[in-house]
Amino acid sequence: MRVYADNAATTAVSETSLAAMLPCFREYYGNPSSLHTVGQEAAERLSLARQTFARYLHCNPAEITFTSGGSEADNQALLSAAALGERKGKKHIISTQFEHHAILHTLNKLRKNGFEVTLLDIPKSGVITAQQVKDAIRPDTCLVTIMFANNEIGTIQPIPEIGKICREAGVPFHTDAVQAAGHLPIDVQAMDIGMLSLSAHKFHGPKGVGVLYVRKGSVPLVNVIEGGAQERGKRAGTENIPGIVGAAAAFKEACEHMAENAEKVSRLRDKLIAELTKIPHSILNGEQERRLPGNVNLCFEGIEGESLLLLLDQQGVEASSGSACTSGSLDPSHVLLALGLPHEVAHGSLRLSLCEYNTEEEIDHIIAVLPGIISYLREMSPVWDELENGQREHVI
Amino acid sequence: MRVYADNAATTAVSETSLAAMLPCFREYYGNPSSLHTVGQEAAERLSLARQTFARYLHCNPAEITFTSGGSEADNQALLSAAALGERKGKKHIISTQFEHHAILHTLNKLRKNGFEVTLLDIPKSGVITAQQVKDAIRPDTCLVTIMFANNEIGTIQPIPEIGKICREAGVPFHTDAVQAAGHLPIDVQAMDIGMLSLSAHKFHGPKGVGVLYVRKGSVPLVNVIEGGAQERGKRAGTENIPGIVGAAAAFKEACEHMAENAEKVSRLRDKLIAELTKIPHSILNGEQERRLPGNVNLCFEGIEGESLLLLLDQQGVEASSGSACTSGSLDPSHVLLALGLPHEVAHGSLRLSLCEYNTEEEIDHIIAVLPGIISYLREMSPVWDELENGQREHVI
Amino acid sequence: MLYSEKVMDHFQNPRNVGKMDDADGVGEVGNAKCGDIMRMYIKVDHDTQTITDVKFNTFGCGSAIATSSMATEMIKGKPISEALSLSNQAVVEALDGLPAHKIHCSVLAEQAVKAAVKDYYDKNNISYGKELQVCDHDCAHCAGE
Amino acid sequence: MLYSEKVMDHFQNPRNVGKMDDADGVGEVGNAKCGDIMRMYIKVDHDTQTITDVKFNTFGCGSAIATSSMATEMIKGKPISEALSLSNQAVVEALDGLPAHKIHCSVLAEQAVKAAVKDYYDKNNISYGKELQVCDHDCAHCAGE
Ligand SMILES: Cc1ncc(COP(=O)(O)O)c(C=O)c1O
Ligand SMILES: Cc1ncc(COP(=O)(O)O)c(C=O)c1O
Repeated sequence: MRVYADNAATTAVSETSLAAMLPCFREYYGNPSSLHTVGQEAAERLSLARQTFARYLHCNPAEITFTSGGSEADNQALLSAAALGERKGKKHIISTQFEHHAILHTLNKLRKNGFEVTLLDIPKSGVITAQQVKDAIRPDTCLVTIMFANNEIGTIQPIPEIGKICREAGVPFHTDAVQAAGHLPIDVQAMDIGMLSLSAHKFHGPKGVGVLYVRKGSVPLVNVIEGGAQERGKRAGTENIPGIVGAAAAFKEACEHMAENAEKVSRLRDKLIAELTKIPHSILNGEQERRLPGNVNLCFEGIEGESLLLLLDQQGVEASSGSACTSGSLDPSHVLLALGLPHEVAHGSLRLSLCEYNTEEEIDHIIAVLPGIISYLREMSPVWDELENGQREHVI
Repeated sequence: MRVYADNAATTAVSETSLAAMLPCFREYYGNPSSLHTVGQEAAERLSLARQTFARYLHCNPAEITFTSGGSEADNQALLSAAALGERKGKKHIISTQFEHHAILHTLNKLRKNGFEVTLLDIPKSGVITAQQVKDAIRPDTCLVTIMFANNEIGTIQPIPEIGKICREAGVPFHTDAVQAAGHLPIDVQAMDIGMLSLSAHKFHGPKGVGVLYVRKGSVPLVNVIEGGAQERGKRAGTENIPGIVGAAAAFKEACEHMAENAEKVSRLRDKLIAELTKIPHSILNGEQERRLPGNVNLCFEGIEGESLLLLLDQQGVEASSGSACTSGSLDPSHVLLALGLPHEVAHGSLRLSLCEYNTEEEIDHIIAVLPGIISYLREMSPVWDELENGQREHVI
Repeated sequence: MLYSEKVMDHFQNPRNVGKMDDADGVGEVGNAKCGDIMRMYIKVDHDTQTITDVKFNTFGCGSAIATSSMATEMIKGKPISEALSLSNQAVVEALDGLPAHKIHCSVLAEQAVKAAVKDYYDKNNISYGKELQVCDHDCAHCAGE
Repeated sequence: MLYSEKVMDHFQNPRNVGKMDDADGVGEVGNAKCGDIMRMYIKVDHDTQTITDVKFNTFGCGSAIATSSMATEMIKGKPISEALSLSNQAVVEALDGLPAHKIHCSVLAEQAVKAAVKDYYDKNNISYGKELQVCDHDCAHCAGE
């Protein structure tokens, strides 16, 4: 049995999304900037896709910009808000310790350009409070950027409350909703969200398509990519029509089945959490309540994440670790460290991220194989030996 | 009959390319950063795609960076060379009047950051000389960026000669090969090309995939998009695996059939040129010899391009104009103006761009319908009236 | 589609296209540099001050031709006073809208009508106010809707 | 695949894994903060100065486990002098390569062997040179291949 439990990394494209894309490759393949029929057919599809995103985000189609993914959308949102801030002499930005690197690295870039960045601490729950944001706002704050839900531990942030505070303070508010979009209800108006990023491949759409929503009349976009006049001149490059069309179809599908999917997936999630936390010296990272329906993130003391993943894969379970093992970094996850976990525990993390394609049998399979693997690795681990001998103290 | 003659704007995805993409949507859909099987299968495909581009460009796979398209590749190439130049105190860039806006607008951005830009004049032939580049190089020149072939008039620039001059002068040389790649032989080593951009949708690959080649040890890339460690940390964002795989398949196909395609397409092109230039007061823009196999670009005095395109479309011919009509600009093509055409003539341009899918019958159809449309529009045109009356002088 | 069906209809089947040798007034606006020139011919019934016939010649894009065509339809058979009150918005509405960057074409059509009337007034020594000072063939002005 | 078949084999079927209660020398290198700890146990024939048995315990990634396993195989039954000349490159080669950012694991394996020998020398009052000064559990040092 093979179980794909890495849906936070990326998802399989849905049949609906693929079916929407297919005619765009060889039939409606035109360039939407072209005047002729095949070009205008593409333009029409582009416009319909924009309307779809606008409908389900509760905004205006003209407020939607298509990008090449969540990272580009995040970059453009931050650079645009910073440019506006700079013009107004405001160079302070508020974010959190556990944002995605698309945010954190862009903030580093801005720091080099003289911006001051406040990264809010993460409580053990994995959920920051609106009060933390309120306390951090200063007269020179030009942007608050807080992720909607965390990609590693799945905790959901109090976005409407933060939105309200930012609105009252007159500070632009961006949220990286890459993990939330298609999984949690989003209403940019009701939630006072001024800018929002999402990425299609996280909800069964294609890779390489993102959306940046920016409330009209708020932050003028600056180009990340200069060139042609696509996307009202704000994002150059021939539009990826098949991708954009597939993204819209996937978003529509995800939004329309959101409630039932969430119910099914969170039931599977809760079963996993209940069974896996029975393993001694294991812990669920972040609270269980305000959590993405599909996210399970655990640490197991005495073992290291990568070897766990490789053995799980051998048993047919495809999961990921909090640590950036494969990216060439030796550091454990900045998210788990921000939660206050010690390095050695943060190294032993496991993220299982589910979607509506997962079945009860698959969950049972994970529950069946995981404890044995943990025991095997602990058996081999000098750290576990020390923990058991009392030479080292248990932390969890 | 419908004739698609706008292949310089974008192309239909080839069957080969689509077939290569299909299994990546729902079967090999993993994130190449993931350790597990489905992730590593994606990583494998990514690596094979990189090898394909390296093989046909004659470089090393590690010198290939995948981007979201030609525009992003152009932006990143220029910003990277400029950053290196800045560190060395060199802030002069050489380019041409008739580059794509992805280049020209990025150069404008650099101008605002204190760079000085020399835009070489375009001779009537549409082909600059290597001597022009040589004469423009200064001790503080940090980049020469000259397009391989022009997107509007299809003229091919003396890239190996320019490459040699740049190598001898020790100046990084970038070429925007978006129109050339897959259509003309490219050997970055033999041609002394230090950086090169291409875009898959111009050779029957998917939209939204570009490649930036940079010679190892020359210009260190700066990120246009910050975030994860994809593409050796130089281009963040989950890789668009289906797109990249489809791009590689299309590039392989195009390179392997290059000679036969070029022969077929240039024969069709030459027939079009021969027949259409029989229309009185018409002119071929740019010389016929050093020209992309598929490019025909004509001006017809006394008429305006957009109405010509609309009427052609009605007759089943999908073409484009030099002018940026649909992009919201009222200005005629900067390329045709750079060639020295007066504004009113530049407004009357028509670009027919062919590919190997076009047939002799299609060409005959164009030849059959075009003259009638020109006459009809001239009949209606006060400018033509003045030309005929002698109140205005013929320029072509 | 970029253009409404109405625009496409007037572009593909322009009404009143052609020259008029015995016109009472001829107006030309726009310039070739901008990419749009409209020339409008009117025939006027001197007693009733009514435009009895109208023709146009246009060098320009699809919407330039369509707005010319629509404008001629809207003033044909109408008193000059009514023709002079034709606004570019009215032309745009009659065409079921135009893309934002094509609105200037409708301005040109409005001005072409005014220029033709002005020419008729000039030829017949009829005085008029400065509202008839139309496009001076200055590109920035024409395009600056 | 990220790892060669050899690495996967040694990861999935590690040789000489386990503890050794009557070891003549025990070495531990790396630290949990870095994410890799190797502990190596050796049994030595005092007369021939030969490593007659070896065991390891490792906390770490796939390549940490595989390099530990491979290193034990490479020194088992060998004279100490030969074990001391085991280089991390030799371990990498024996495994048909490692990804660039995993090379540090092979360094750790080389150091674990040295640490075990040092421990044996210390316990038996055998003197040695400074080439046996191994990893001082300093993260930057461990990773700084
Ligand atoms: C010469 C040239 N450069 C750059 C581009 C931009 O490529 P893309 O639209 O894939 O970003 C194009 C085509 O649009 C082009 O023709
Ligand atoms: C929270 C978050 N932000 C941004 C991104 C980046 O999205 P993409 O990989 O589509 O650029 C991701 C996923 O990789 C994410 O999880």
